[in-house]
Amino acid sequence: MDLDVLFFASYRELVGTPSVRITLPVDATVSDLVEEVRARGEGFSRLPDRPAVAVNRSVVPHAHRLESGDEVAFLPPVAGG
Amino acid sequence: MDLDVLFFASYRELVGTPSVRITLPVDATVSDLVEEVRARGEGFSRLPDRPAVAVNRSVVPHAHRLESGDEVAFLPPVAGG
Amino acid sequence: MGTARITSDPLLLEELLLGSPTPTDGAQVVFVGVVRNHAEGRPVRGMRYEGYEPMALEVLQAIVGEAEERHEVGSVVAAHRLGELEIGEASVAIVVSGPHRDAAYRASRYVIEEIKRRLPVWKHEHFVDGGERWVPGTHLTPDSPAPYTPGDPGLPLPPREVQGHG
Amino acid sequence: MGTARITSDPLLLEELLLGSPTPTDGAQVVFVGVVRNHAEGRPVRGMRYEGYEPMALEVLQAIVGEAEERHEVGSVVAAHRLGELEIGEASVAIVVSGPHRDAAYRASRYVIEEIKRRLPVWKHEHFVDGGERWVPGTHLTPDSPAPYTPGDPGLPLPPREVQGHG
Repeated sequence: MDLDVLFFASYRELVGTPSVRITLPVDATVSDLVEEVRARGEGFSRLPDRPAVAVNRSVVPHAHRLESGDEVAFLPPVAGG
Repeated sequence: MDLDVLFFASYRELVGTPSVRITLPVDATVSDLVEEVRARGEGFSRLPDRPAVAVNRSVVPHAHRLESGDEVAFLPPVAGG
Repeated sequence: MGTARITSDPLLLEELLLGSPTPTDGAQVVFVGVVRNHAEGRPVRGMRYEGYEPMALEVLQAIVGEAEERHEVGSVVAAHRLGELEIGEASVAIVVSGPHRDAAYRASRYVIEEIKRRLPVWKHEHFVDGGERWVPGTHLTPDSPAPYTPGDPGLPLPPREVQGHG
Repeated sequence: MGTARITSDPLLLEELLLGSPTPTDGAQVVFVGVVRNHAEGRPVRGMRYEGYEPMALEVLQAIVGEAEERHEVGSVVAAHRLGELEIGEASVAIVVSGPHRDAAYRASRYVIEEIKRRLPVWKHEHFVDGGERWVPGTHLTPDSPAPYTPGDPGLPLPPREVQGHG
Protein backbone atom coordinates (compact mmCIF):
# COMPACT_ATOMS: atom_id res chain seq x y z
CA MET A 1 0.00 0.00 0.00
CA ASP A 2 1.02 3.62 -0.51
CA LEU A 3 1.03 6.09 2.36
CA ASP A 4 1.81 9.79 2.50
CA VAL A 5 3.94 10.56 5.52
CA LEU A 6 4.10 14.08 6.98
CA PHE A 7 7.10 15.63 8.69
CA PHE A 8 6.90 18.65 10.98
CA ALA A 9 9.26 21.27 12.38
CA SER A 10 12.77 19.90 13.04
CA TYR A 11 11.96 16.60 11.30
CA ARG A 12 10.78 18.48 8.22
CA GLU A 13 14.06 20.40 8.19
CA LEU A 14 16.04 17.20 8.75
CA VAL A 15 14.49 15.31 5.81
CA GLY A 16 14.16 18.42 3.63
CA THR A 17 10.50 17.89 2.71
CA PRO A 18 7.11 18.17 4.42
CA SER A 19 5.92 14.81 3.07
CA VAL A 20 6.95 11.68 1.18
CA ARG A 21 5.01 8.81 -0.33
CA ILE A 22 6.10 5.45 1.02
CA THR A 23 5.19 2.03 -0.38
CA LEU A 24 4.71 -0.70 2.22
CA PRO A 25 3.50 -4.30 2.21
CA VAL A 26 -0.05 -4.91 3.42
CA ASP A 27 -0.10 -5.46 7.21
CA ALA A 28 2.94 -3.25 7.75
CA THR A 29 3.24 -1.65 11.20
CA VAL A 30 4.43 1.78 12.25
CA SER A 31 7.70 0.13 13.14
CA ASP A 32 8.07 -1.14 9.56
CA LEU A 33 7.25 2.33 8.27
CA VAL A 34 9.89 3.99 10.46
CA GLU A 35 12.48 1.49 9.24
CA GLU A 36 11.50 2.09 5.62
CA VAL A 37 11.64 5.87 6.04
CA ARG A 38 15.03 5.84 7.77
CA ALA A 39 16.40 3.54 5.04
CA ARG A 40 16.02 6.37 2.52
CA GLY A 41 19.37 7.68 3.77
CA GLU A 42 20.68 11.25 4.18
CA GLY A 43 18.45 13.31 6.48
CA PHE A 44 15.99 10.43 6.81
CA SER A 45 18.58 8.23 8.46
CA ARG A 46 19.11 10.89 11.11
CA LEU A 47 15.50 10.63 12.32
CA PRO A 48 15.31 8.94 15.73
CA ASP A 49 14.64 5.21 15.60
CA ARG A 50 11.59 5.60 17.89
CA PRO A 51 9.93 8.86 16.83
CA ALA A 52 6.41 9.73 17.95
CA VAL A 53 4.13 8.79 15.08
CA ALA A 54 0.53 9.90 14.72
CA VAL A 55 -1.92 7.87 12.65
CA ASN A 56 -5.11 9.69 11.83
CA ARG A 57 -4.14 12.41 14.30
CA SER A 58 -3.55 10.15 17.30
CA VAL A 59 -0.15 9.04 18.53
CA VAL A 60 0.04 5.24 18.30
CA PRO A 61 2.37 2.48 19.52
CA HIS A 62 4.97 1.34 17.01
CA ALA A 63 3.23 -2.05 16.84
CA HIS A 64 0.15 -0.34 15.37
CA ARG A 65 -0.88 -1.87 12.03
CA LEU A 66 -1.23 0.63 9.20
CA GLU A 67 -4.07 0.74 6.73
CA SER A 68 -4.30 2.15 3.25
CA GLY A 69 -5.51 5.75 3.43
CA ASP A 70 -4.12 6.39 6.92
CA GLU A 71 -2.89 9.91 7.63
CA VAL A 72 0.59 9.39 9.08
CA ALA A 73 2.85 12.02 10.66
CA PHE A 74 6.27 12.00 12.35
CA LEU A 75 6.11 14.38 15.31
CA PRO A 76 9.17 15.86 17.03
CA PRO A 77 8.86 16.63 20.76
CA VAL A 78 6.10 19.24 21.07
CA ALA A 79 6.50 22.71 22.55
CA GLY A 80 3.21 24.56 22.27
CA GLY A 81 1.98 27.33 24.48
CA MET B 1 -9.72 62.10 75.37
CA ASP B 2 -12.37 62.14 72.67
CA LEU B 3 -12.37 59.61 69.86
CA ASP B 4 -14.59 59.22 66.82
CA VAL B 5 -15.49 55.59 66.33
CA LEU B 6 -16.62 54.28 62.95
CA PHE B 7 -19.08 51.44 62.36
CA PHE B 8 -19.39 49.53 59.10
CA ALA B 9 -21.91 47.29 57.40
CA SER B 10 -23.89 45.11 59.84
CA TYR B 11 -22.43 46.98 62.84
CA ARG B 12 -23.52 50.31 61.35
CA GLU B 13 -27.03 48.91 60.91
CA LEU B 14 -26.99 47.50 64.44
CA VAL B 15 -26.03 50.78 66.14
CA GLY B 16 -27.97 52.93 63.69
CA THR B 17 -25.15 55.36 62.94
CA PRO B 18 -21.87 55.33 60.99
CA SER B 19 -19.93 57.00 63.84
CA VAL B 20 -20.11 58.17 67.43
CA ARG B 21 -17.86 60.33 69.57
CA ILE B 22 -16.70 58.58 72.72
CA THR B 23 -14.98 60.15 75.71
CA LEU B 24 -12.38 57.98 77.41
CA PRO B 25 -9.81 58.45 80.16
CA VAL B 26 -6.20 58.92 79.06
CA ASP B 27 -4.43 55.53 78.72
CA ALA B 28 -7.69 53.74 77.84
CA THR B 29 -7.31 50.55 75.80
CA VAL B 30 -9.39 49.15 72.96
CA SER B 31 -10.95 46.87 75.53
CA ASP B 32 -12.07 49.90 77.57
CA LEU B 33 -13.45 51.49 74.42
CA VAL B 34 -15.48 48.40 73.51
CA GLU B 35 -16.92 48.30 77.02
CA GLU B 36 -17.79 52.01 76.86
CA VAL B 37 -19.42 51.62 73.45
CA ARG B 38 -21.49 48.58 74.45
CA ALA B 39 -22.62 50.38 77.60
CA ARG B 40 -24.52 52.89 75.45
CA GLY B 41 -27.34 50.32 75.30
CA GLU B 42 -29.84 49.42 72.56
CA GLY B 43 -28.07 48.38 69.34
CA PHE B 44 -24.67 49.11 70.88
CA SER B 45 -25.16 46.44 73.51
CA ARG B 46 -25.73 43.88 70.78
CA LEU B 47 -22.24 44.39 69.35
CA PRO B 48 -20.02 41.36 70.07
CA ASP B 49 -17.86 41.70 73.16
CA ARG B 50 -14.69 40.99 71.14
CA PRO B 51 -15.21 42.74 67.80
CA ALA B 52 -12.32 43.32 65.40
CA VAL B 53 -11.17 46.89 65.97
CA ALA B 54 -8.88 48.82 63.65
CA VAL B 55 -6.82 51.71 64.95
CA ASN B 56 -5.38 53.90 62.24
CA ARG B 57 -6.41 51.32 59.68
CA SER B 58 -4.72 48.31 61.29
CA VAL B 59 -6.48 45.66 63.34
CA VAL B 60 -5.03 45.71 66.86
CA PRO B 61 -5.21 43.54 70.00
CA HIS B 62 -7.78 44.63 72.57
CA ALA B 63 -4.94 45.48 74.95
CA HIS B 64 -3.79 48.18 72.52
CA ARG B 65 -3.56 51.60 74.20
CA LEU B 66 -5.47 54.35 72.41
CA GLU B 67 -4.18 57.83 71.75
CA SER B 68 -5.96 61.07 71.12
CA GLY B 69 -6.53 61.52 67.40
CA ASP B 70 -6.60 57.78 66.63
CA GLU B 71 -8.87 56.68 63.81
CA VAL B 72 -10.90 53.84 65.33
CA ALA B 73 -13.27 51.48 63.53
CA PHE B 74 -15.39 48.46 64.52
CA LEU B 75 -15.18 45.90 61.72
CA PRO B 76 -17.63 43.03 61.21
CA PRO B 77 -16.29 39.84 59.60
CA VAL B 78 -15.09 40.84 56.12
CA ALA B 79 -16.38 39.41 52.84
CA GLY B 80 -14.66 41.16 49.96
CA GLY B 81 -13.99 39.77 46.52
CA MET C 1 5.12 48.56 39.93
CA GLY C 2 2.03 47.24 41.72
CA THR C 3 -1.21 49.16 41.64
CA ALA C 4 -4.20 48.93 43.94
CA ARG C 5 -7.52 50.65 43.42
CA ILE C 6 -10.76 50.88 45.39
CA THR C 7 -13.43 52.47 43.25
CA SER C 8 -17.15 52.97 42.77
CA ASP C 9 -16.73 53.06 38.99
CA PRO C 10 -17.16 49.97 36.82
CA LEU C 11 -13.93 47.97 36.46
CA LEU C 12 -12.66 48.16 32.89
CA LEU C 13 -10.38 45.32 31.88
CA GLU C 14 -8.79 47.33 29.07
CA GLU C 15 -7.75 49.95 31.59
CA LEU C 16 -6.30 47.41 34.02
CA LEU C 17 -4.37 45.74 31.19
CA LEU C 18 -2.68 48.97 30.12
CA GLY C 19 1.10 48.66 30.14
CA SER C 20 0.98 44.89 30.42
CA PRO C 21 2.62 42.66 29.33
CA THR C 22 6.09 44.16 29.14
CA PRO C 23 8.72 42.59 26.83
CA THR C 24 10.11 40.43 29.64
CA ASP C 25 6.71 38.89 30.39
CA GLY C 26 5.75 35.47 29.08
CA ALA C 27 2.52 35.03 30.99
CA GLN C 28 -0.47 37.04 32.02
CA VAL C 29 -3.12 35.79 34.43
CA VAL C 30 -6.32 37.77 34.86
CA PHE C 31 -8.90 37.03 37.53
CA VAL C 32 -12.29 38.67 37.49
CA GLY C 33 -14.85 38.12 40.23
CA VAL C 34 -18.39 38.80 39.13
CA VAL C 35 -21.74 38.97 40.87
CA ARG C 36 -23.59 35.75 40.12
CA ASN C 37 -27.32 35.10 40.17
CA HIS C 38 -27.38 32.55 42.96
CA ALA C 39 -25.98 31.96 46.43
CA GLU C 40 -26.35 28.62 48.16
CA GLY C 41 -29.15 27.75 45.79
CA ARG C 42 -31.11 30.96 46.35
CA PRO C 43 -31.66 33.31 43.39
CA VAL C 44 -29.81 36.63 43.80
CA ARG C 45 -30.88 39.93 42.28
CA GLY C 46 -27.80 42.03 43.05
CA MET C 47 -25.18 42.96 45.59
CA ARG C 48 -24.13 46.10 47.42
CA TYR C 49 -20.47 46.38 48.37
CA GLU C 50 -19.51 48.55 51.29
CA GLY C 51 -15.90 49.28 52.24
CA TYR C 52 -13.80 51.09 54.81
CA GLU C 53 -12.19 52.88 51.93
CA PRO C 54 -8.88 54.28 53.23
CA MET C 55 -8.11 51.05 55.08
CA ALA C 56 -9.21 48.90 52.13
CA LEU C 57 -6.81 50.81 49.88
CA GLU C 58 -3.93 50.34 52.31
CA VAL C 59 -4.65 46.64 52.72
CA LEU C 60 -4.99 46.10 48.98
CA GLN C 61 -1.69 47.92 48.40
CA ALA C 62 -0.05 45.68 51.00
CA ILE C 63 -1.46 42.53 49.38
CA VAL C 64 -0.25 43.60 45.93
CA GLY C 65 3.19 44.36 47.35
CA GLU C 66 3.37 40.98 49.06
CA ALA C 67 2.36 39.19 45.87
CA GLU C 68 5.14 40.92 43.94
CA GLU C 69 7.66 40.26 46.68
CA ARG C 70 6.84 36.60 47.23
CA HIS C 71 6.39 35.53 43.62
CA GLU C 72 8.60 36.22 40.64
CA VAL C 73 6.26 38.42 38.71
CA GLY C 74 6.69 41.66 36.84
CA SER C 75 3.61 43.50 37.97
CA VAL C 76 0.36 43.08 39.83
CA VAL C 77 -2.69 45.30 39.42
CA ALA C 78 -5.73 44.80 41.66
CA ALA C 79 -8.98 46.73 41.76
CA HIS C 80 -12.02 46.29 43.99
CA ARG C 81 -15.33 47.90 43.31
CA LEU C 82 -17.81 49.31 45.84
CA GLY C 83 -21.48 50.25 45.54
CA GLU C 84 -24.52 48.62 43.95
CA LEU C 85 -23.63 45.90 41.46
CA GLU C 86 -25.87 43.98 39.12
CA ILE C 87 -25.54 40.32 38.13
CA GLY C 88 -22.56 39.90 35.81
CA GLU C 89 -20.76 43.05 36.96
CA ALA C 90 -17.17 42.71 38.11
CA SER C 91 -16.55 43.27 41.81
CA VAL C 92 -12.84 42.54 41.70
CA ALA C 93 -10.19 42.29 38.99
CA ILE C 94 -6.57 41.20 39.26
CA VAL C 95 -4.00 41.36 36.48
CA VAL C 96 -0.64 39.64 36.99
CA SER C 97 2.12 39.69 34.39
CA GLY C 98 5.48 38.03 34.65
CA PRO C 99 8.16 35.97 32.97
CA HIS C 100 6.70 32.58 33.93
CA ARG C 101 3.20 31.21 34.26
CA ASP C 102 3.64 29.31 37.50
CA ALA C 103 4.52 32.43 39.48
CA ALA C 104 1.80 34.41 37.70
CA TYR C 105 -0.92 31.89 38.65
CA ARG C 106 0.34 31.73 42.24
CA ALA C 107 0.50 35.51 42.62
CA SER C 108 -3.01 35.86 41.19
CA ARG C 109 -4.33 33.27 43.61
CA TYR C 110 -2.48 34.88 46.49
CA VAL C 111 -4.11 38.24 45.81
CA ILE C 112 -7.69 36.97 45.59
CA GLU C 113 -7.37 34.73 48.66
CA GLU C 114 -5.88 37.57 50.71
CA ILE C 115 -8.58 39.96 49.49
CA LYS C 116 -11.21 37.54 50.78
CA ARG C 117 -9.38 37.13 54.10
CA ARG C 118 -8.27 40.66 54.84
CA LEU C 119 -9.91 43.42 52.82
CA PRO C 120 -12.31 45.50 54.95
CA VAL C 121 -15.18 45.13 52.50
CA TRP C 122 -18.66 43.77 53.14
CA LYS C 123 -21.37 42.64 50.79
CA HIS C 124 -25.07 42.93 51.18
CA GLU C 125 -26.89 40.36 49.09
CA HIS C 126 -30.34 41.12 47.64
CA PHE C 127 -32.37 38.02 46.85
CA VAL C 128 -34.96 37.74 44.12
CA ASP C 129 -37.56 36.77 46.76
CA GLY C 130 -37.07 40.17 48.43
CA GLY C 131 -34.87 38.92 51.27
CA GLU C 132 -31.43 40.31 51.93
CA ARG C 133 -28.45 39.65 54.18
CA TRP C 134 -24.89 40.56 54.92
CA VAL C 135 -22.75 37.77 53.49
CA PRO C 136 -21.01 35.86 56.32
CA GLY C 137 -17.33 36.66 56.39
CA THR C 138 -13.98 36.22 58.06
CA HIS C 139 -13.27 37.65 61.49
CA LEU C 140 -10.22 39.94 61.33
CA THR C 141 -7.48 39.44 63.87
CA PRO C 142 -4.59 41.72 64.77
CA ASP C 143 -2.07 41.90 61.96
CA SER C 144 -0.29 38.62 61.76
CA PRO C 145 2.35 37.63 59.26
CA ALA C 146 0.72 36.95 55.94
CA PRO C 147 0.07 33.26 55.45
CA TYR C 148 2.54 32.67 52.65
CA THR C 149 4.66 29.56 53.07
CA PRO C 150 7.60 28.70 50.83
CA GLY C 151 5.86 25.58 49.56
CA ASP C 152 2.65 27.49 48.84
CA PRO C 153 0.95 25.51 46.11
CA GLY C 154 -1.10 28.46 45.01
CA LEU C 155 -4.16 26.94 46.59
CA PRO C 156 -6.70 28.42 48.95
CA LEU C 157 -5.42 28.67 52.46
CA PRO C 158 -7.06 26.81 55.29
CA PRO C 159 -10.00 29.02 56.24
CA ARG C 160 -9.60 31.17 59.29
CA GLU C 161 -12.54 31.40 61.61
CA VAL C 162 -15.51 32.07 59.35
CA GLN C 163 -18.69 33.30 60.97
CA GLY C 164 -21.78 35.34 60.48
CA HIS C 165 -21.55 38.88 61.79
CA GLY C 166 -21.46 39.05 65.57
CA MET D 1 -19.95 24.99 25.46
CA GLY D 2 -16.17 24.73 25.07
CA THR D 3 -14.44 26.26 22.10
CA ALA D 4 -11.02 25.50 20.66
CA ARG D 5 -9.32 27.48 17.94
CA ILE D 6 -6.02 27.15 16.06
CA THR D 7 -5.39 30.28 14.04
CA SER D 8 -2.80 32.37 12.25
CA ASP D 9 -4.65 35.57 13.14
CA PRO D 10 -3.79 37.65 16.20
CA LEU D 11 -5.64 36.51 19.31
CA LEU D 12 -8.14 39.15 20.39
CA LEU D 13 -9.13 38.99 24.04
CA GLU D 14 -12.40 40.85 23.45
CA GLU D 15 -13.41 38.17 20.97
CA LEU D 16 -12.51 35.31 23.30
CA LEU D 17 -14.42 36.96 26.16
CA LEU D 18 -17.65 37.22 24.13
CA GLY D 19 -20.55 35.52 25.87
CA SER D 20 -18.68 35.24 29.17
CA PRO D 21 -19.45 35.47 32.02
CA THR D 22 -22.98 34.13 32.07
CA PRO D 23 -25.32 35.02 34.98
CA THR D 24 -24.39 31.83 36.87
CA ASP D 25 -20.66 32.64 36.77
CA GLY D 26 -18.90 34.18 39.74
CA ALA D 27 -15.34 33.86 38.47
CA GLN D 28 -13.42 34.30 35.29
CA VAL D 29 -9.78 33.28 34.88
CA VAL D 30 -7.90 34.35 31.77
CA PHE D 31 -4.46 33.08 30.87
CA VAL D 32 -2.46 34.66 28.08
CA GLY D 33 0.91 33.31 27.00
CA VAL D 34 3.05 35.90 25.25
CA VAL D 35 6.36 35.81 23.42
CA ARG D 36 9.00 37.24 25.74
CA ASN D 37 12.31 38.82 24.87
CA HIS D 38 14.58 36.31 26.55
CA ALA D 39 15.05 32.54 26.88
CA GLU D 40 17.48 31.09 29.37
CA GLY D 41 19.22 34.45 29.56
CA ARG D 42 19.61 34.87 25.80
CA PRO D 43 17.86 37.83 24.10
CA VAL D 44 15.07 36.71 21.77
CA ARG D 45 13.89 38.61 18.70
CA GLY D 46 10.77 36.60 17.86
CA MET D 47 9.21 33.18 17.52
CA ARG D 48 7.71 31.15 14.70
CA TYR D 49 4.98 28.69 15.69
CA GLU D 50 4.37 25.68 13.48
CA GLY D 51 1.53 23.24 14.03
CA TYR D 52 0.02 20.06 12.66
CA GLU D 53 -3.20 21.96 12.30
CA PRO D 54 -5.98 19.35 12.06
CA MET D 55 -4.46 17.28 14.86
CA ALA D 56 -3.77 20.37 16.99
CA LEU D 57 -7.42 21.38 16.70
CA GLU D 58 -8.60 17.90 17.71
CA VAL D 59 -6.23 17.77 20.66
CA LEU D 60 -7.18 21.27 21.82
CA GLN D 61 -10.88 20.39 21.57
CA ALA D 62 -10.20 17.28 23.67
CA ILE D 63 -8.29 19.29 26.30
CA VAL D 64 -11.08 21.87 26.55
CA GLY D 65 -13.65 19.08 26.88
CA GLU D 66 -11.63 17.40 29.62
CA ALA D 67 -11.26 20.68 31.53
CA GLU D 68 -15.02 21.21 31.46
CA GLU D 69 -15.71 17.63 32.46
CA ARG D 70 -13.22 17.42 35.30
CA HIS D 71 -13.77 20.83 36.85
CA GLU D 72 -17.03 22.54 37.72
CA VAL D 73 -16.85 25.38 35.26
CA GLY D 74 -19.37 26.90 32.92
CA SER D 75 -17.26 27.31 29.83
CA VAL D 76 -13.72 27.05 28.54
CA VAL D 77 -12.39 28.81 25.45
CA ALA D 78 -8.85 28.14 24.25
CA ALA D 79 -7.04 29.53 21.24
CA HIS D 80 -3.51 28.87 19.98
CA ARG D 81 -1.81 30.98 17.39
CA LEU D 82 0.54 29.83 14.64
CA GLY D 83 2.99 31.75 12.41
CA GLU D 84 5.55 34.47 13.04
CA LEU D 85 5.06 36.26 16.36
CA GLU D 86 6.80 39.32 17.71
CA ILE D 87 7.76 39.99 21.31
CA GLY D 88 4.64 40.74 23.35
CA GLU D 89 2.25 38.97 20.99
CA ALA D 90 -0.07 36.35 22.44
CA SER D 91 0.63 32.75 21.39
CA VAL D 92 -2.09 31.20 23.50
CA ALA D 93 -5.17 32.46 25.33
CA ILE D 94 -7.50 30.58 27.67
CA VAL D 95 -10.74 31.95 29.10
CA VAL D 96 -12.50 29.97 31.84
CA SER D 97 -15.77 31.09 33.42
CA GLY D 98 -17.64 29.33 36.16
CA PRO D 99 -19.55 29.63 39.40
CA HIS D 100 -16.49 29.33 41.67
CA ARG D 101 -12.92 30.55 41.47
CA ASP D 102 -11.17 27.41 42.65
CA ALA D 103 -12.51 25.31 39.79
CA ALA D 104 -11.87 28.15 37.33
CA TYR D 105 -8.19 28.44 38.34
CA ARG D 106 -7.75 24.67 38.18
CA ALA D 107 -9.40 24.34 34.80
CA SER D 108 -7.27 27.18 33.43
CA ARG D 109 -4.12 25.54 34.72
CA TYR D 110 -5.21 22.17 33.37
CA VAL D 111 -5.63 23.57 29.87
CA ILE D 112 -2.27 25.33 29.67
CA GLU D 113 -0.33 22.38 31.15
CA GLU D 114 -2.00 19.95 28.75
CA ILE D 115 -1.36 22.29 25.81
CA LYS D 116 2.34 22.24 26.70
CA ARG D 117 2.34 18.43 27.05
CA ARG D 118 0.17 17.35 24.17
CA LEU D 119 -0.51 19.95 21.50
CA PRO D 120 1.33 19.15 18.23
CA VAL D 121 2.86 22.61 17.97
CA TRP D 122 6.53 23.55 17.71
CA LYS D 123 8.31 26.83 18.18
CA HIS D 124 11.33 28.13 16.37
CA GLU D 125 13.13 30.74 18.42
CA HIS D 126 15.01 33.60 16.73
CA PHE D 127 17.71 35.13 18.88
CA VAL D 128 18.87 38.73 18.71
CA ASP D 129 22.42 37.48 18.00
CA GLY D 130 21.19 35.84 14.80
CA GLY D 131 21.05 32.30 16.18
CA GLU D 132 17.92 30.21 16.12
CA ARG D 133 16.66 26.88 17.38
CA TRP D 134 13.66 24.64 17.79
CA VAL D 135 12.62 24.93 21.40
CA PRO D 136 13.16 21.58 23.19
CA GLY D 137 9.86 19.89 23.88
CA THR D 138 8.00 16.91 25.23
CA HIS D 139 8.13 13.55 23.49
CA LEU D 140 4.60 12.40 22.65
CA THR D 141 3.61 8.88 23.62
CA PRO D 142 0.61 6.83 22.48
CA ASP D 143 -2.60 8.20 23.87
CA SER D 144 -2.71 7.51 27.54
CA PRO D 145 -5.40 8.55 29.98
CA ALA D 146 -5.07 12.25 30.66
CA PRO D 147 -3.03 12.91 33.78
CA TYR D 148 -5.81 14.32 35.88
CA THR D 149 -6.03 12.88 39.37
CA PRO D 150 -8.91 13.53 41.77
CA GLY D 151 -6.60 15.36 44.17
CA ASP D 152 -5.13 17.47 41.38
CA PRO D 153 -3.95 20.64 43.08
CA GLY D 154 -4.05 22.59 39.85
CA LEU D 155 -0.28 22.49 39.68
CA PRO D 156 2.03 21.55 36.87
CA LEU D 157 2.26 17.82 36.42
CA PRO D 158 5.53 16.01 36.83
CA PRO D 159 7.26 16.54 33.50
CA ARG D 160 7.15 13.72 31.06
CA GLU D 161 10.36 12.96 29.18
CA VAL D 162 11.61 16.32 27.93
CA GLN D 163 14.27 16.32 25.27
CA GLY D 164 15.69 18.19 22.35
CA HIS D 165 14.45 17.04 18.98
CA GLY D 166 15.75 13.60 18.02
